[in-house]
Amino acid sequence: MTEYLLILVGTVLVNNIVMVKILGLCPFMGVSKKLEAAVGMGAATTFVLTLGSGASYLIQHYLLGPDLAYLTTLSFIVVIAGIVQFTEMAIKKTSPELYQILGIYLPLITTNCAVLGIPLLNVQAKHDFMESLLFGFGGAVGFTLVMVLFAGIRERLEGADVPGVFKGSAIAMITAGLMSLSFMGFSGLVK
Amino acid sequence: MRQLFKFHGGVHPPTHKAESTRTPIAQAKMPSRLVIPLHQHVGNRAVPVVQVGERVLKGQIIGRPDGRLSSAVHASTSGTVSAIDMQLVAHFSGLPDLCITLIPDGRDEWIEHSGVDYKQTPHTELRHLLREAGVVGLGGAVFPSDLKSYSNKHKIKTLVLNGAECEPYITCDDLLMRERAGDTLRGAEVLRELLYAEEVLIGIEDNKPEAIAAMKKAVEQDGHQHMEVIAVPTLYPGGGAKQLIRVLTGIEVAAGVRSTEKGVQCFNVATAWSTWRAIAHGEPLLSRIVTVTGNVEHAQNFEVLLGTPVEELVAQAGSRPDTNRHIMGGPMMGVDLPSGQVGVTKATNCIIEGSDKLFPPPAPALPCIRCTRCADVCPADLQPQDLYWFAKSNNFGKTQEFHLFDCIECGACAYVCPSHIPLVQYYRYAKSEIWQREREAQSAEVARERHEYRQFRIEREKQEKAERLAQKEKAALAAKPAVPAPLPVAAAPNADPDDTLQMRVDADVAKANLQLRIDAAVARAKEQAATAKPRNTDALTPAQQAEIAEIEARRAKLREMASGAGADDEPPKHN
Amino acid sequence: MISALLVMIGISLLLGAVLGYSAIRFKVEGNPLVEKIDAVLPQTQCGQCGYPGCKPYAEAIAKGEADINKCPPGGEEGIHKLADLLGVEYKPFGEGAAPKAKAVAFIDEQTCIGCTLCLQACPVDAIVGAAKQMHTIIVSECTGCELCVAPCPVDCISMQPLGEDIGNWKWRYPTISIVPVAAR
Amino acid sequence: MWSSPFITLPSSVSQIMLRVLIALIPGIAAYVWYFGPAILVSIALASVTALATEAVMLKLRNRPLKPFLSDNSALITAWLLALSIPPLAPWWLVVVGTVFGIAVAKHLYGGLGNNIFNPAMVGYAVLIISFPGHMTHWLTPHAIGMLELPFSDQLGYIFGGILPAGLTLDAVTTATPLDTLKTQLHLGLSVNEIREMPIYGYLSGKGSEIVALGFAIGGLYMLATRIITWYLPLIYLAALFSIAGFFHLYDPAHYASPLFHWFSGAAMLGAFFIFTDPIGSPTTRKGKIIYAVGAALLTWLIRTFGGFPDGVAFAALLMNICVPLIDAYSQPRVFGKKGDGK
Repeated sequence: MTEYLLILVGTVLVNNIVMVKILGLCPFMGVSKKLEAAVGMGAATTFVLTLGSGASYLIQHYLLGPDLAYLTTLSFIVVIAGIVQFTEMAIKKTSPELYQILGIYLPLITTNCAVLGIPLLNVQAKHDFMESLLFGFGGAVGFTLVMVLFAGIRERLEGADVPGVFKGSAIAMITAGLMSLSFMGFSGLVK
Repeated sequence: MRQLFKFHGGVHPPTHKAESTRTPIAQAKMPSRLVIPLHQHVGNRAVPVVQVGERVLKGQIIGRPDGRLSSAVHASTSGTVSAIDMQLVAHFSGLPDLCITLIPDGRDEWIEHSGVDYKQTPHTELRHLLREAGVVGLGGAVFPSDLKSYSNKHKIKTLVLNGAECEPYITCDDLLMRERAGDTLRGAEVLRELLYAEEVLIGIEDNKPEAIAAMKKAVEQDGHQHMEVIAVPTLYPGGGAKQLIRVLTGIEVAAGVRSTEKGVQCFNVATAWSTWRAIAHGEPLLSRIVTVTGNVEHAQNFEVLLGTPVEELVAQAGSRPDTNRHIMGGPMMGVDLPSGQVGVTKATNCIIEGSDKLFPPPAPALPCIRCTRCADVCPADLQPQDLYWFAKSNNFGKTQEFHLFDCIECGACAYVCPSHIPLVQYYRYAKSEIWQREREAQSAEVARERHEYRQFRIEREKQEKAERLAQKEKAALAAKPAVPAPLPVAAAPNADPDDTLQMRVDADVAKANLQLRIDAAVARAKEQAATAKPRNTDALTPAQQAEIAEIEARRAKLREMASGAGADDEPPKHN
Repeated sequence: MISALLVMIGISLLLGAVLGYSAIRFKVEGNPLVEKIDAVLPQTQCGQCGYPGCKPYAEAIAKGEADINKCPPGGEEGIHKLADLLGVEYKPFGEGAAPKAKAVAFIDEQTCIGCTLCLQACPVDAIVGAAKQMHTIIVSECTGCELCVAPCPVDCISMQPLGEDIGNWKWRYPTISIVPVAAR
Repeated sequence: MWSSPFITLPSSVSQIMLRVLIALIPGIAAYVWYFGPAILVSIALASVTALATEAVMLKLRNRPLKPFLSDNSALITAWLLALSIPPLAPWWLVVVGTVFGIAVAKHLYGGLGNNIFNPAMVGYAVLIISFPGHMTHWLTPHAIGMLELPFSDQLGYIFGGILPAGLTLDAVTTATPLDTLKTQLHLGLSVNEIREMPIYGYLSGKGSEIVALGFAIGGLYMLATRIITWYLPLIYLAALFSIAGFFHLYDPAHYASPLFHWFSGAAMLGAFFIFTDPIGSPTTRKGKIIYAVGAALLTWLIRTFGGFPDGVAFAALLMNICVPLIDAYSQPRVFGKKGDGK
């Protein structure tokens, strides 16, 4: 039980996928202008990542095994693409606004390196099924957490007297950097 | 001892009330002219019903209420109407509005008037009298009192009589209560009757002991059963209607909610007095008590005819030479008047003469440091620093999310701001921008409807025309085999192919005629225009000509597209 | 080698089946976006965007055929709103397409000959009049689209900027702040 | 035309900031008393750097110099940063930290009032991550009677990097009480055994506990003059006390006492001067409570389990990140409206 908790805390805070591993930056920068969009993107990514980690574990262990290890990346990409497609259709049906807000970033979850990175890290760390699921879920929660916090900051920054050349993406990048700096405070918390 | 409630925040600015309470209310001198705005109340501007040059009597209606939410305007004295035109008025914008200028004849001759016994008069009649007398809320909101004295099915428990007068400098209600407590309470009794209220709570801030004593004495003397005079703690803006209701009853009336829905109604003491004058004596609202204070030799309260130019009024209090502004109202919510020529209105409770010494110009504003002193004093429990943040960056949607429209613009936040940010001005700016957007959205909606209806109409006309044509042709086809038939009736006149042809020819002729007529008219107009004045397309700058050419091109393209679309649509059908 | 192929084919078939099913299950009818775009447009029906009216322009935007910066009457704010709605970048107005101050048409009654051509041009029926009778603009309904100006054979229609009065006056942006803040 | 209100209270930003600076003086005085005047050198160095950076940035951003240089906010950043880093450090360490804090964390966001992160804490975090070696050599308090570097030699080290012959830095400096506790716990000692070491006093480190007391006194002065409100610092301290107390009761050998946490490191400085920075803390009362509790939890977590000796700076930065969201979701009830203000 403690182990699972540590995995969760570790992936959400200490080894945060965006702030510490610096993965998944493109939706992090792209869909964080509005709070609702960030929450939506976080939820969609959480769904895809959790499902993706589980599915990729099954594929890795029951389909590929050690013989077909060279197919890992390829098959993971295919599976993730499938899940993203499914998510996209579901969101389009259930929430056209969210679909519109997420725009191009929704299909781009496929190429979100965090989404491919976590199943691959799972393989590397030799996680069992439950651990893989938790690792995927925790990573996604960490992603959502910093997305939402970042979106909150960016909404506030809209009113700030930021010097002209730093307006928009530039100050967002600096903020992301300083956030990453702050997250280093967690280092050493979980091995 | 009655339990009093608290509202959040509030400030204690220096009151400066003692200056103007030393002497009793004085009658202001008859001015040389009266500038009476037709818009002295909430709602529609009154419609002038007199002519320039007409002689009017004191109390005669010169502006009729326009619509339900409006009020009457009267001649404050007898004299001659010298102008009905745009004059500067007491408004934040400093823009002119329609006013009637009256030259007094000095005779102060009343129109025939008489009061009624309110106990014997039906309520609708009483409310009508109030409306005709132009009685509006004199606390500053100037909402027509006839509308406020109607409970509209809501059970009113409490009538709050507002004598709090929380703004610094202003003492007109204080003096009114000291000197005219009896009539004020009688007026309150009328209003209580109209609302069927169970009790009247008279809230007076505890920095006015004389007024409290006078009102208490009057309640006792006249034996008012349901009335209670209550001293409330001095705390700005404790005299705001919502705040006073909260303090006296514990009820909170949110923005956009009528207090009657919560069983409370609130009137200013001066309104109650005017109500009594209007009902019992038939005297319309012609004058009011105005505190003249600030940078003057002897601050005092005056009974002033509505329309009296501010300059003539302040001269009577000895306005000092270094005065550089007239502020109408208090220092927290008042209006900086655009000119001394502005006439006193029903909303003018106070004129403060300002100088740089008395009101130093604001220090330059620094950025907000989110110290939340503003939030600590906000009587509406808002977060002024957030409202400012979003108003500053034109993020109006967010300002509304943070309840911008619950702001009562009391100015407490700007008063305490260590960065000296003109917070209230930001809120007013944001509010008026939002209102404008709403107006625009509404007119866009109307335009859309009109456009869609027009398209529907054109489509329908087209279809009808096509149907008519089709019918004619069908009838013509049917008529041909029917020719041998002996029945001439069957051959309807317009079923004849020749007839149809004839019609077409007719149409062509008509068209040609129209064209001829147009041409002739064009020639005529051109001639006329040439003699009368230059055409608007003459003497154009190249830029304007380019613009016209561009519009022409756009039109041509539109026509083309429209005809293209029309061709696609043949035969007409809705998809 | 064979097993690798089989595995990939298997995965593909499974995913294909799931996606095929959900494509039917989550089918979306129509495009609700057009209404939303149309709601943002100012409904002047002026055609400055190159489309015959606001609705056609909205349809073109929804289809991705038109840019969002083609509507001068909507102003900068209109573009920002469209950009927000569609999740695309803000785009400034092109050369010479800057918005003008709001104005309404005005018919010089001395010159009008009552030809009804402007009545036909007005997209919102904001001109009243009949043949050979003088026409006049209903100011409150006029959208300022200028479409009536050109058809007039006697050039008696001019655009008059709307003045400021107490009714439509707006509070100004506070200016005494020492930190100039550019409106977004 | 000028619009109402026409009167304002005579308070000003620079006056508020000045009072904060005054409130720092008791702590600084205690610092000088126990550790010598080197801290004054770093404070002076940081102040000059801060004002210069501020001036350059204002010039670059085309903003007026006078009102912003006289608002005293840059000085607060400078003083807080100087107090967080060891006095016996090369001069450029202070300069780099201050420049980074003021230029990046403050002015790139639009200067006073617009920053998201506390500039002093950003400067500190950059330094401790980039130059961890220099950040661990703290002066020993006079009271221990260990070998001490004379002030002139300290100056020589700060500005020239030269130590007297035969001395190493390690010989004349020590780790902080918090750092020592953590290292020794790892080595298997119990809290009580560690507390027997000479650097510890009644509650925490010798000398440093009095400095913390000085900051607390300054904090009370700010409470009395209403520069800060009571609930943020007091709830922070109470939460830190509760968390530390709970674990201390659970296992006193491994978890230090709550009073030790209070008077160690930057807890007092943080409670009254860092977390209360109005720009980086929530504006609502509820938000301030959430913020204070979160900050206390993070402080304790990082101190107890994390890789850095003290957790206050990182707790401040991490809570800074959360502020916009906390604000958005802790809006108070609006007059006359129900619950969530709808």
